[in-house]
Amino acid sequence: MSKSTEQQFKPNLAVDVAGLKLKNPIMPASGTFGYGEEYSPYLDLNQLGAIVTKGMSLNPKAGNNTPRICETVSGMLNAIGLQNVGVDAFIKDKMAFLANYDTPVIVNFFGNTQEEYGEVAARLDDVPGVAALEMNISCPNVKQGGIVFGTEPQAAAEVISLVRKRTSKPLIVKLTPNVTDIQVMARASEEAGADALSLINTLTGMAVDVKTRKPRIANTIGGLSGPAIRPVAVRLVHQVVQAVKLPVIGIGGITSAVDALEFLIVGAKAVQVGTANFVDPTAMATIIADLEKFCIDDGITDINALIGSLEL
Amino acid sequence: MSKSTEQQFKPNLAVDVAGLKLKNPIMPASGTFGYGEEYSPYLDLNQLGAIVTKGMSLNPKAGNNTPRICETVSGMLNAIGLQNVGVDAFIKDKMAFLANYDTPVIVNFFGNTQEEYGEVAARLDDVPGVAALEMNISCPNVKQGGIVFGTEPQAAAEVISLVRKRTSKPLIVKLTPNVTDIQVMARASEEAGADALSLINTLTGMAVDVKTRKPRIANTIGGLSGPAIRPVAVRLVHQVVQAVKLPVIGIGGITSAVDALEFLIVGAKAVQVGTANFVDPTAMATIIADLEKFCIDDGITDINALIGSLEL
Amino acid sequence: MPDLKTVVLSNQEIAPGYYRMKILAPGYTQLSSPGQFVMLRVQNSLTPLLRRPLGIYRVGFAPADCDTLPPKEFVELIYKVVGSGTEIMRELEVGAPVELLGPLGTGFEFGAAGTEKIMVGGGIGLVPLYMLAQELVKTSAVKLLIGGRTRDDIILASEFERLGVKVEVATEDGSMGTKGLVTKILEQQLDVSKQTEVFACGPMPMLDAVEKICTSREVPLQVSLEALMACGVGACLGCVVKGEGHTSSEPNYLCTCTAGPVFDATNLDWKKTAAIKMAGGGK
Amino acid sequence: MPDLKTVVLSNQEIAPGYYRMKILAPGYTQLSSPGQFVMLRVQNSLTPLLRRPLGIYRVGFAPADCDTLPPKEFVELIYKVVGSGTEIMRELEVGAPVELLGPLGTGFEFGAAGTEKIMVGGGIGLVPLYMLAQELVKTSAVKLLIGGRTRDDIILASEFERLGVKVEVATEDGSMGTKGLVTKILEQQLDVSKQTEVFACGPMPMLDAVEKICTSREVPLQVSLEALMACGVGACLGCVVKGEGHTSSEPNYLCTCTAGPVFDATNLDWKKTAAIKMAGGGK
Ligand SMILES: Cc1cc2nc3c(=O)[nH]c(=O)nc-3n(C[C@H](O)[C@H](O)[C@H](O)COP(=O)(O)OP(=O)(O)OC[C@H]3O[C@@H](n4cnc5c(N)ncnc54)[C@H](O)[C@@H]3O)c2cc1C
Ligand SMILES: Cc1cc2nc3c(=O)[nH]c(=O)nc-3n(C[C@H](O)[C@H](O)[C@H](O)COP(=O)(O)OP(=O)(O)OC[C@H]3O[C@@H](n4cnc5c(N)ncnc54)[C@H](O)[C@@H]3O)c2cc1C
Ligand SMILES: Cc1cc2nc3c(=O)[nH]c(=O)nc-3n(C[C@H](O)[C@H](O)[C@H](O)COP(=O)(O)O)c2cc1C
Ligand SMILES: Cc1cc2nc3c(=O)[nH]c(=O)nc-3n(C[C@H](O)[C@H](O)[C@H](O)COP(=O)(O)O)c2cc1C
Ligand code: FES
Ligand code: FES
Repeated sequence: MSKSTEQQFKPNLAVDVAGLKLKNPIMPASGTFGYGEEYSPYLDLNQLGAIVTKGMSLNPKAGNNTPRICETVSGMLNAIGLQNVGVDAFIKDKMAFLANYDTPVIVNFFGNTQEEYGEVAARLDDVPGVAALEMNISCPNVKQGGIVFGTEPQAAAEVISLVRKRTSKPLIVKLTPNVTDIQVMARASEEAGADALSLINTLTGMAVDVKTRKPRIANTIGGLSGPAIRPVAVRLVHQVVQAVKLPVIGIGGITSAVDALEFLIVGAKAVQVGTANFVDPTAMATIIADLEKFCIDDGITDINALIGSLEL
Repeated sequence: MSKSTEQQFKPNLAVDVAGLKLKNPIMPASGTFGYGEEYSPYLDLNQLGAIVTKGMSLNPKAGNNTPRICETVSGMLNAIGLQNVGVDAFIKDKMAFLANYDTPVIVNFFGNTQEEYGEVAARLDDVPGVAALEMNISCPNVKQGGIVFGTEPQAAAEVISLVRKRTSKPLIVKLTPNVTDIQVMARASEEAGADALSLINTLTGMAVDVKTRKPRIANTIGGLSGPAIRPVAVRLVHQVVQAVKLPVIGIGGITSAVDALEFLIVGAKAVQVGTANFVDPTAMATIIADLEKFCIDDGITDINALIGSLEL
Repeated sequence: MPDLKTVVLSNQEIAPGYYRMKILAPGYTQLSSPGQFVMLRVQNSLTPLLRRPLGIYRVGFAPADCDTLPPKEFVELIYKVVGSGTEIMRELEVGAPVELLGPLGTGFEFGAAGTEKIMVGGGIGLVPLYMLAQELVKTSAVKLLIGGRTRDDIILASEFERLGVKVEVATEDGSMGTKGLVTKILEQQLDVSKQTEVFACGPMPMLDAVEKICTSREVPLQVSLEALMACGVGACLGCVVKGEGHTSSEPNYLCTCTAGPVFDATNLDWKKTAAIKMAGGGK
Repeated sequence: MPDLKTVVLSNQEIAPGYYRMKILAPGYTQLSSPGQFVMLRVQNSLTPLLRRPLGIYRVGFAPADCDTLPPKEFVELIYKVVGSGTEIMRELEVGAPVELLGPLGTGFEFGAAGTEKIMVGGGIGLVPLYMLAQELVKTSAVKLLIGGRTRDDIILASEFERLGVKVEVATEDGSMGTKGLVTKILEQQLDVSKQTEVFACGPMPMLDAVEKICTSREVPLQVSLEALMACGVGACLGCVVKGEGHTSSEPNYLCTCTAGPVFDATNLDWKKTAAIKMAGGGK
């Protein structure tokens, strides 16, 4: 193909995730993009494939003590503690702003009990402008002695089934990487009625200040995110894609189009960008532009041809 | 304390791990230091707390296809495939060199079946100069459909009990981080007769070459090591120290004395340095010198006072 | 609050461990107000990963390299080398590429014109007070009380004097100015002053002491706080402090990066704020 | 094989994308033999993490900065910018700190004095052949056949000519020398030569073709290989190639970093070696 013809096509970047039509496969990861508004001075939100909000709970949540974050090698730990305004205030105060954009809004949510999960989902079900729900199952189940829903296939299946009954929106279940066998969790989620899976949430980690002998974050243990975790995330997405038929959204350490492509090639239909937003508020815009460039350079007319193109 | 008196003491760096007396808490991690000889031109092996060898199996093992390694952000993936000369050749050819040093030699080993684990341990049992055994349980159990011994408390307990019967040397069990609940594995190992625990082995990871669409290493999936994984390792060591009474050896992403101190402060009695050896063959010597300096600067006369000094 | 890929214009040591960096920053003279900060990406690399929050010391125009070019609009930072990011900053040469997000945050309210203004600062806590002083001197008498352990910690005093600010110094070892804590001279000042407003920035123990003094005398106080920050724009919720009336059932967390870094002291749950140990950033 | 914390003496572009770097390297003139390599840590940072393997192009002494100082012993590298590490190398200025481990590995055997020597190389594959040529020209007639896609890929030709090496060039597009693959001129040479030994370094497809040609004519061949390396000293077992007679039950893996990078072609399991795709290093 000559240089001139190479430049003549505009590759299709649009993807379909469980019926959601996305302009492109790039969206922010929950908790790293606020309620969208915070980054609107830096980025045209209409450019994004979707907007994913901070995690919502039934009641407002105070979050953890400070310090809540610390930098690690090519990553960061956070223990924000899921601070949020509560689902009702979100619907009242935050959705109005997002209605200004034609980008699908995915609302991330969680609960401390099965019932709370169900109730939040129900309250979001008839909210116009909410395109899909992303269910964070990396939360401790208060009734089950604090065992994380997402680490027990039985507990996960139960809460997902319950939520499934209370929402008609596409339901994305967000998996935690801190398990022995992600394929078991993925299959349990599929059977319980998830429409899509997203992964990974943060790896559990810890850092110590050797001078004060204290943990660097008040909560002692936090979630590790950023480029450091990408190889673990790519591996888990690869394993999940092989275990289930559901569409998968890849997350973990993406900072560039090449990073995003790793996930798409192993089979993710879309990806979320998290920590990289903090480092570069325009990261997602650059990734979208570079994805298009990659397709043009490689003569790929439709990005869907790249998805799952891994050669083993 | 005035500057001059501060300088006058030489802090004690010696630690005791399950009866093993170590000059200091610093030793190499298995598989990153060959059989000791490879790094002897760069480092006085007598300076080290211990020497830990490449993992040994009953028969020589060919290892995986190439490429076997690739660099990742602040880390690397490897799928060497446990290539080794076999335990008999090791005893015959490699121990002679190590006998020149007065540093305790810890032999790392593994098997494909329970019986193989037992047999390797037995053959090492009466070898003079072998101070302790480190049992790598991050290997697939051929008889159990390839499930990794170290991810199943029952499988781990069985193979550890069996090995326990066949060796009188101190038995260090090396745990894999790729589990939902490390405390369960730690307790199972303790009950089955381990004298000490070491962790972490590598996190499972994967990387893709987006141009060729192929995994970067021939084995598709490999082990992630290096500074990127340190927060995960520190967290797991912290959790294990709280779960068992056994001494713990901390491993994962250590490149400096400050990194080593994170593990000691959460309660590791000693640490292993892995990937950092590749980056800087003298890393361990520097870490030992800097640990001493840290103690002097902080007025600590015995490093044991730092171990487990975490303030929560 | 543009996100600029820009360059270093100058970078010099101004006192042992303290550096001054000018960065090309179109728009900053119009956009910046006293007390705001920037998030600086010190190099395009994944270690260190996060941007560093740094107060705006000053904005202005530097002469262009030749007559036919317009002058260069700059932001000036003053930083202390304490860890990996500031180590890298120290090495940056003229022309080095950096990424600059800002101006960010809510700065100082200037208070009533005419009433006496007392600024209290120590170390890099002086940084955000400079632009504040530039404003305050237009309408009011301004004093600056600088505290430090030894004379080496006292920086920027003559810069403030040049603005017409009356500077007093206290050092703990008496090597410069009054011997003792800066709060000692603050109390002396407040004893003789009538209508005063106080503006403080420095280490938490100093702010805590200043708060006690001002509250007991009912003197209005604004403080500029530090917090570990990932985003700087209110998205990560990493940098919060507890606001007035905060309880866990009725949380009132305020983002230091948006509601602050400058707070009216009465808007904070002061006891809990003072208890925060920044545990060093570090790695 | 010292582990040196040392500095860059010079660093220049010699052809589009190709650079030459001199590094202060006490001991190297005595220690290095043709075909060996170094592991270079391009900067003291955790990204990129690993050292980069680079062939030794040349060793020598550079004039000191002043008459009373001894000359500076150096090692010279020639590198092509292909990824993160070489990008950083490109930016290194005189005096930049680097860490240098070497000389490492097993280099070339010089073969029988007097017999004709033919070297075949392309791109940075020429690097290890230079010191080899310096040795070989002492006793034998030496030819160098350089291959490349276009004339831009042909580097270092005049450097070899200055040693007395007879250089022939083949480019795929005919923009320099013979049009076609370098193996074409190798075959022509071997057709007219009697007792010849061949030394080759370059991309795997080229080495594979050279091996077929030499084996069919029973011409001795040494090849210098590349492999992804973590340690460079035989400890990680990351860099292995399959040796002659390798099977999975009787493995014969050879470390490229210690048994190589130069191998007698007959010591390799040639089919399997040629099949290795380096999958790019990259991240
Ligand atoms: C609003 C604001 C304004 C500031 N203004 C200035 C200023 O004008 N001059 C100046 O020298 N310093 C200022 N600081 C402090 C400055 O941010 C830290 O000194 C700097 O981030 C340390 O980075 P480092 O990489 O050198 O240290 P490291 O310890 O290696 O940093 C590790 C991590 O901790 C964070 N961190 C460490 N110390 C602090 C701290 N005191 N405050 C916030 N984050 C920290 C870093 O940003 C980084 O994320 C300000 C902080 C804030 C929040
Ligand atoms: C013994 C030996 C001698 C060499 N001599 C030279 C030389 O003289 N001049 C020269 O330009 N290049 C030489 N190479 C290749 C050189 O090592 C790579 O070009 C370089 O490592 C690329 O690093 P990067 O960070 O720019 O690329 P990246 O792709 O960012 O590197 C990522 C990782 O892959 C590794 N890698 C990438 N390409 C190669 C490769 N071709 N060979 C080995 N590792 C690779 C890197 O070392 C690093 O670990 C030699 C390789 C070997 C094994
Ligand atoms: C500060 C912060 C807050 C987060 N909050 C949430 C959250 O509320 N809900 C959730 O499902 N994930 C949350 N995450 C996880 C991210 O969405 C994402 O899964 C993770 O950070 C990995 O992606 P990254 O490496 O690109 O950051 C948070 C991550 C960070 C860093
Ligand atoms: C190249 C390589 C080979 C390894 N081989 C072994 C091995 O044979 N047995 C074992 O128990 N661990 C092995 N490991 C794991 C290390 O011992 C260590 O647990 C891990 O690398 C984490 O430490 P690090 O981050 O300091 O490298 C290997 C690691 C690397 C990088
Ligand atoms: S720094 Fe992210 S919310 Fe303030
Ligand atoms: S590079 Fe480590 S063994 Fe060769």
